[in-house]
Amino acid sequence: MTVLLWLPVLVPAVLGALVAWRHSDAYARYVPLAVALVILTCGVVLVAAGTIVTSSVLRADAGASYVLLCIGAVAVVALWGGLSSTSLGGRGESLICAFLAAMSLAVLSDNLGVMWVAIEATTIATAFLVGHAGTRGATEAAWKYVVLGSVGVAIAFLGVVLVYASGRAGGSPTLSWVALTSGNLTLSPHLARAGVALAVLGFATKAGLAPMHSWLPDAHSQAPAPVSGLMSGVLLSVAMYAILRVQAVGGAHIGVGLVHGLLIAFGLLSLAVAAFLTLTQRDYKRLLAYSSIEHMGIIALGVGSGTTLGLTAALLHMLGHGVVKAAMFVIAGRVLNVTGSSRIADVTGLLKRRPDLGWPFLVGSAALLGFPPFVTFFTEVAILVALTQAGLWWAAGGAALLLLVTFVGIARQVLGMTVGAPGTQDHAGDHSLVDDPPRWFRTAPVAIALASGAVVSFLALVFVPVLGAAAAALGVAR
Amino acid sequence: MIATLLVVLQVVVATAITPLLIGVMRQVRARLEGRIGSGVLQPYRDVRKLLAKEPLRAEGSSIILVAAPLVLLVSSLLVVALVPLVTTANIPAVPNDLFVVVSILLIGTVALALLGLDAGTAFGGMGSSRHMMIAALVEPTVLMSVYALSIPVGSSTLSKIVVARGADVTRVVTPAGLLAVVALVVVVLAETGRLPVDNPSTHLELTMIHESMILESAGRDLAWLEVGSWLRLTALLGLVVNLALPWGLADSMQPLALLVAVVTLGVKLLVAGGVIAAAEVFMAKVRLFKVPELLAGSFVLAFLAVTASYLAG
Amino acid sequence: MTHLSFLSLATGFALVASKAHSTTFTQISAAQITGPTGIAAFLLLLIGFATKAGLVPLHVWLPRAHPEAPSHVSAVMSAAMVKLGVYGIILLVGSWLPQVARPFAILVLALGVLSGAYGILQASITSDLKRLLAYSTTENVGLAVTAVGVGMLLSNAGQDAVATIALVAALLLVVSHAAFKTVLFLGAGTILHATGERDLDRLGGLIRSHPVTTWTFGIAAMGAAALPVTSGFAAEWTLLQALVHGDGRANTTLALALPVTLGLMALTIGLGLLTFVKAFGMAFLARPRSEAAATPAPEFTSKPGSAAMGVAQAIGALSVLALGLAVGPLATAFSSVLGYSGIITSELGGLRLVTIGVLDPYALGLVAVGLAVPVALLVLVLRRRVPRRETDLAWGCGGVRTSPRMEYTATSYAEPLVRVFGEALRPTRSLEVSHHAEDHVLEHRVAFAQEVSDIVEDRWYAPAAVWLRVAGDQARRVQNGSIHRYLAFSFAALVLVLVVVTLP
Amino acid sequence: MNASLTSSIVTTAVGVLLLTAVLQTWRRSTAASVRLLVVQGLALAGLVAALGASRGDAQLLLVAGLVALVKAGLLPWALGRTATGRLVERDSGVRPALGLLGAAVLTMFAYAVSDPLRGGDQSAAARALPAGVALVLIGFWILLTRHSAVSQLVGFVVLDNGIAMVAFLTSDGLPLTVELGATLDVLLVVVILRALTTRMRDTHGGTSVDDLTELRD
Repeated sequence: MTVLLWLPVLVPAVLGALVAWRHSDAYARYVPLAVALVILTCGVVLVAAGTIVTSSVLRADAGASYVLLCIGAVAVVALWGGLSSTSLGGRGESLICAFLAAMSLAVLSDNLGVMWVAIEATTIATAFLVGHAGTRGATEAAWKYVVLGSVGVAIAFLGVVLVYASGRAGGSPTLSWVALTSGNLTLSPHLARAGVALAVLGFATKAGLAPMHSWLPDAHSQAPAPVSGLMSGVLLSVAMYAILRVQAVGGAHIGVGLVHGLLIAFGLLSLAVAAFLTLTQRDYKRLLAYSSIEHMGIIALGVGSGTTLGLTAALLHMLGHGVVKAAMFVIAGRVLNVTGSSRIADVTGLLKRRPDLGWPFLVGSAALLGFPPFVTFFTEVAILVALTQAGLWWAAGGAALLLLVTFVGIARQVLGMTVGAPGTQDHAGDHSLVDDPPRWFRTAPVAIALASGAVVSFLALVFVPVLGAAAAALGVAR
Repeated sequence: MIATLLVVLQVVVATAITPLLIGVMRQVRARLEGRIGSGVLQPYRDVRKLLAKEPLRAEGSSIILVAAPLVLLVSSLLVVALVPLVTTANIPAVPNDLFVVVSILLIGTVALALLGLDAGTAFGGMGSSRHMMIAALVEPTVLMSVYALSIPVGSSTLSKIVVARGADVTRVVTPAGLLAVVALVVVVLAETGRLPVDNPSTHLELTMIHESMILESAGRDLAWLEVGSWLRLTALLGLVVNLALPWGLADSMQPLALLVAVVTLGVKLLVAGGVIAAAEVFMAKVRLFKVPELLAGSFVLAFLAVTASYLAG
Repeated sequence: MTHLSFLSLATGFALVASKAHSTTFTQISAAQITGPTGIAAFLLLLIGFATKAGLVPLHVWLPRAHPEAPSHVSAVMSAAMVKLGVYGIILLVGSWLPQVARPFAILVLALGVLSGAYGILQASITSDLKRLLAYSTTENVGLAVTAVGVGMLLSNAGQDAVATIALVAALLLVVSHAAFKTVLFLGAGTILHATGERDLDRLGGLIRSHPVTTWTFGIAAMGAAALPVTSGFAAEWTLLQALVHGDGRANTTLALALPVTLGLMALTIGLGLLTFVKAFGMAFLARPRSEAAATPAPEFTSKPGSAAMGVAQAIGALSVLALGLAVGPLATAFSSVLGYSGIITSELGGLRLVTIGVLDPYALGLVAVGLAVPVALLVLVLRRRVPRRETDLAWGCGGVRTSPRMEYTATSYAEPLVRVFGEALRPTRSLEVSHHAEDHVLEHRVAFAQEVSDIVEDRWYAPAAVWLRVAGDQARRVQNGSIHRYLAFSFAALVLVLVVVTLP
Repeated sequence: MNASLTSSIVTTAVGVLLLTAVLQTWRRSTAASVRLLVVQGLALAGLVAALGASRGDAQLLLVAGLVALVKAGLLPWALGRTATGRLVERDSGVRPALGLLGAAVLTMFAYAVSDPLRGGDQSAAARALPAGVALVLIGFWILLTRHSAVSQLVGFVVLDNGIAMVAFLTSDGLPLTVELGATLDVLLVVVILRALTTRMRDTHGGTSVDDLTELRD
């Protein structure tokens, strides 16, 4: 079993290095997808096994396995869908591999420090991916992304340092997550308090929670489509996972009130930012980015509710949102290829003009907006219920109101793009690569993603024990 | 069985007396206006003439042209059968529930309105539109009057109401009862197209309501329409007079009682018709858009009748 | 709007579920939630269900969604989805939160009555067939909710028997609406398909080319207009009986609410009649008002779907009639579900409200047939004696037929209503008169335009939309592209967190 | 090494660190900023070395060498290539007086919030903790107020130095693997930002981050 821990980290690292070395290789395009499949397989096996696997600094409990599965699923969708639309020219593929390796490491490591290093490494890996286009916009986005991201993560590092320091009082400083949550340690409460709060603040930057979200719309809109999908579905989720780990440390020593308070505040603020900035949004990739902020806000609220229901729903939401959002970014990338513009006003009548893009875009938006039967619907309801159960009815009410505004914003824009008469002619036809894969191959990932977004809702029997175990592993009883 | 026979008798009597009622009303009006008039029997002659004439079918019109007059006639006959005119008895399975009566009247109204639209002429449409508007606006008053009348009896069945009123004179003269009857009178005028809502004897299309819908009908179609409309007048006027003076109705097959019932009905109807005709001489048709005010007024009367019987009762 | 509904339902359920510690309906009923939580949950759930049901002022999505959706989707939406809202309201007031709902009976009643009157008023003046049907849905749902509200009020006053009759009326209304509205939407779809028009001002004369659609639509329209002996009539009759037999002497609220309800409901019924006369007459009768309507696609083509459409319409129309005829057993079933034995099936299969009255469609039909027989005989005799003659136009005010533009249109049909209800509808009118250059008395051209929009939408929703847009514009300042501003956000968060951490 | 010597070295190093940080907010020229960074890196290395010597911890001494190499060598070198190689840039930020005032306020704030964090620990290292926090805040402050790309980088490095200082003062540094990884990450971030600065010059014709306002709502 231990090999399953190392595979998701080493395979991408090695393959990525190979691709970087021989970047003219024609098969380089398919390497990231292969890597994603490896990660997904490992995640599925680990989840199915349901046991805690440990090897050196790596450790997979139910929570880590589940998040690994999420990463794998999202990555498969994003990279498969991205195969046809964009070429990243060798270096990009190796960077994606590096990114995935770092993500897997962050999830599987048992050490807050290693986790931090891995998350910071993703900033480095994705920096060039964001700036891939080399345009003014891409450079600007990359700069903002790196500065804001690494400053935020640096704050998280300060938090990690303080958590470590707090252990000195008990004589045995450690960053091992298992040790920190075991309850056998005595931590200096003041330092632990500051450390946990700062770590949450820092990782929240990476998770795209307001008010530290500012890098997100720029980065998501400028990055190539599959990379946007990866960032939205994987990076944000892993950052949220880091917050969950920190939360558990806090819960073991200083109580979870502080962390949950922060998460509720961040969550509501994120919802507000997303709500009001989608209203007058003019760029559909940014629209999707704000929708990511919204969904991270929802997840934060779910975690912040502090109930098992909220945590479980948040975890499920993570998967549902990630998969659907990856598919949406893939479609958005194709729309961009077809129309040559990412302005909402330039895209009209997609349903008539390009039904193969219009329908999935519409359906995916419905999933993002939380329509039944998509899993997002059930998780959003569950999170609202969880908030009320926790006595945070005002947060539930506020969230519901802000969700409504978001709905107005997104639905208006999406309907404007899809329904209605087509306006101008296509920009210059389809810019897809010459050796286009067959049609089914291009549509399959999107279809699978959207379908699974709907089907997951009805696989409750399968998912309940998995989620329950994951929540139990990550959560803290209040 | 007896009830059924009584109802059949009532239909026959009412149908027979209806042209006379119209004739009397026209004659009274003619005399008061200084004309000689064509005699009280002229409506019978009119009907006979129309039945003998060749009906026309305008190009572009549909089955409605033929069907609507018949629907109107049958619905009017049904109303005559249900309303207590000669007898307070009714067929057990078909009580003369006022809501049912009103809805059957509405069938006739709808038939007329569709007829007006059928040929696709401007005047037909105009008449139909006005007709339906008035019907829609009358509806609240109608149901409210029914409501007001049914409260003291605890039933919306007409014969029960009439019997109860006949048994206890004080009920007739209660303020609520009076208000309701007055409201009902306005309703009847509006429903049957009398002044001041509509002028049945106008010859100017622009002021027509009822007449403009039947412009395209001829021969027996027109005869059915005329008789159907007249029967409505008989039924509604008969209802009002029987509510105002709830005496003399028969509830068995006794010949004497029947005779009395028929005679009293005839007298009541003809007198009421005469009074209306006389009043019409001194009345002008109100503007179409003043009609809602009139109806609103009668609605308020009915409403007051209801609340009065609740709050004062 | 769907989302508003979803969110308020979700929050409402969240409140209820957190109080009842369960999400099953029976547990919720058993929990007997009261207090502020109960009230909040009740109001949220009411808003949610009212939106689903399309009640005023939460109806605005209906007239927008229906014209856009394909007709069969509209049919399902109107027949099923909207019904979920009504069903929800019934469950809400009847089972989940009855104690909380009690003081809000007037609110429910007002929602219903206003929806009925406003819905049908809008339906009566529009010339868009599908919009008309959509508003008519609001009306019908409004009537059903009216019945629920009346039931609540009466049961508050302890008049449970009559209250149950009102509830049965609500169920009958819901069922009958599902039947006739399906047919109407399918008919509208056929018309749209045949002519490409759903504007009644440009239709006409379809009775000749589309007989099946005409008759099925006609029967369904009768149901919608609540004429006997359709199911719609039976339902409204039951509700009227409940209203009339509720004892207003019980309290002042009842004494005022019952007559007002009856009055507005009567207006609703009357306008409903006008609406469907207009819809039927304008679409199927008279002569075509446009090229498209003059040359419609044939009703039945060789395409496989077209016959199925006809069959579906026919089945729907039959079910409208069947529901009207079978109203007795139906109502009996509903009432036994509600545990009330005061409604039974009468001898011939009609509906009998014990001690109140009886409505027997069969007997009524028999009497009508009995009366029709002599008339029919007379007609047969006369037909042989005096045959009918075809003519261009019998009267036609001089007999001149110029163009179809001379015909009355749906808009002109509703014009008197727009005037009468000008206060409530607030039409916008513009009159342009341009005079001759030589003589100012001579008019060269007169242009008149009138538009009626939904005032609820204009007065409530439009300002909200404007406000949201302004808020959105203001919010864009947050993301103005300056990295310094972004860093400042993070910095502020850091400082705040540090302060929070230090506080004991 | 006796305790008082350690204490005085630590105090001196902390003083130097704080002073250089404050000076950073004052000086405008990129070259000067980079020189100050070198000093700061050396001070940090000295601090670590002193701590290592006092504890007799060889690993910590090794780390001190690493710190000296990276923070006083590689990072300033990477940053300075622009400054000395191509052109000397002067940053137009907020006025120096305001910058200094801000730094002063932040230092006071750092002392205020760090006091409870010490939890009664009276050692020299613990008493120096607020200076670390102050360094973090001042680094952030530089990021906030400077408009040239390289200046922002300087701010980031100052912030990172602050964190490192806190790490060493509170817990003698993190485990070596984490420390190595973290150092490598920071180095890479700076390298990437440097590369981006070069690209920015190509695309935007300058390195002022004020030009980066095209992506907005």
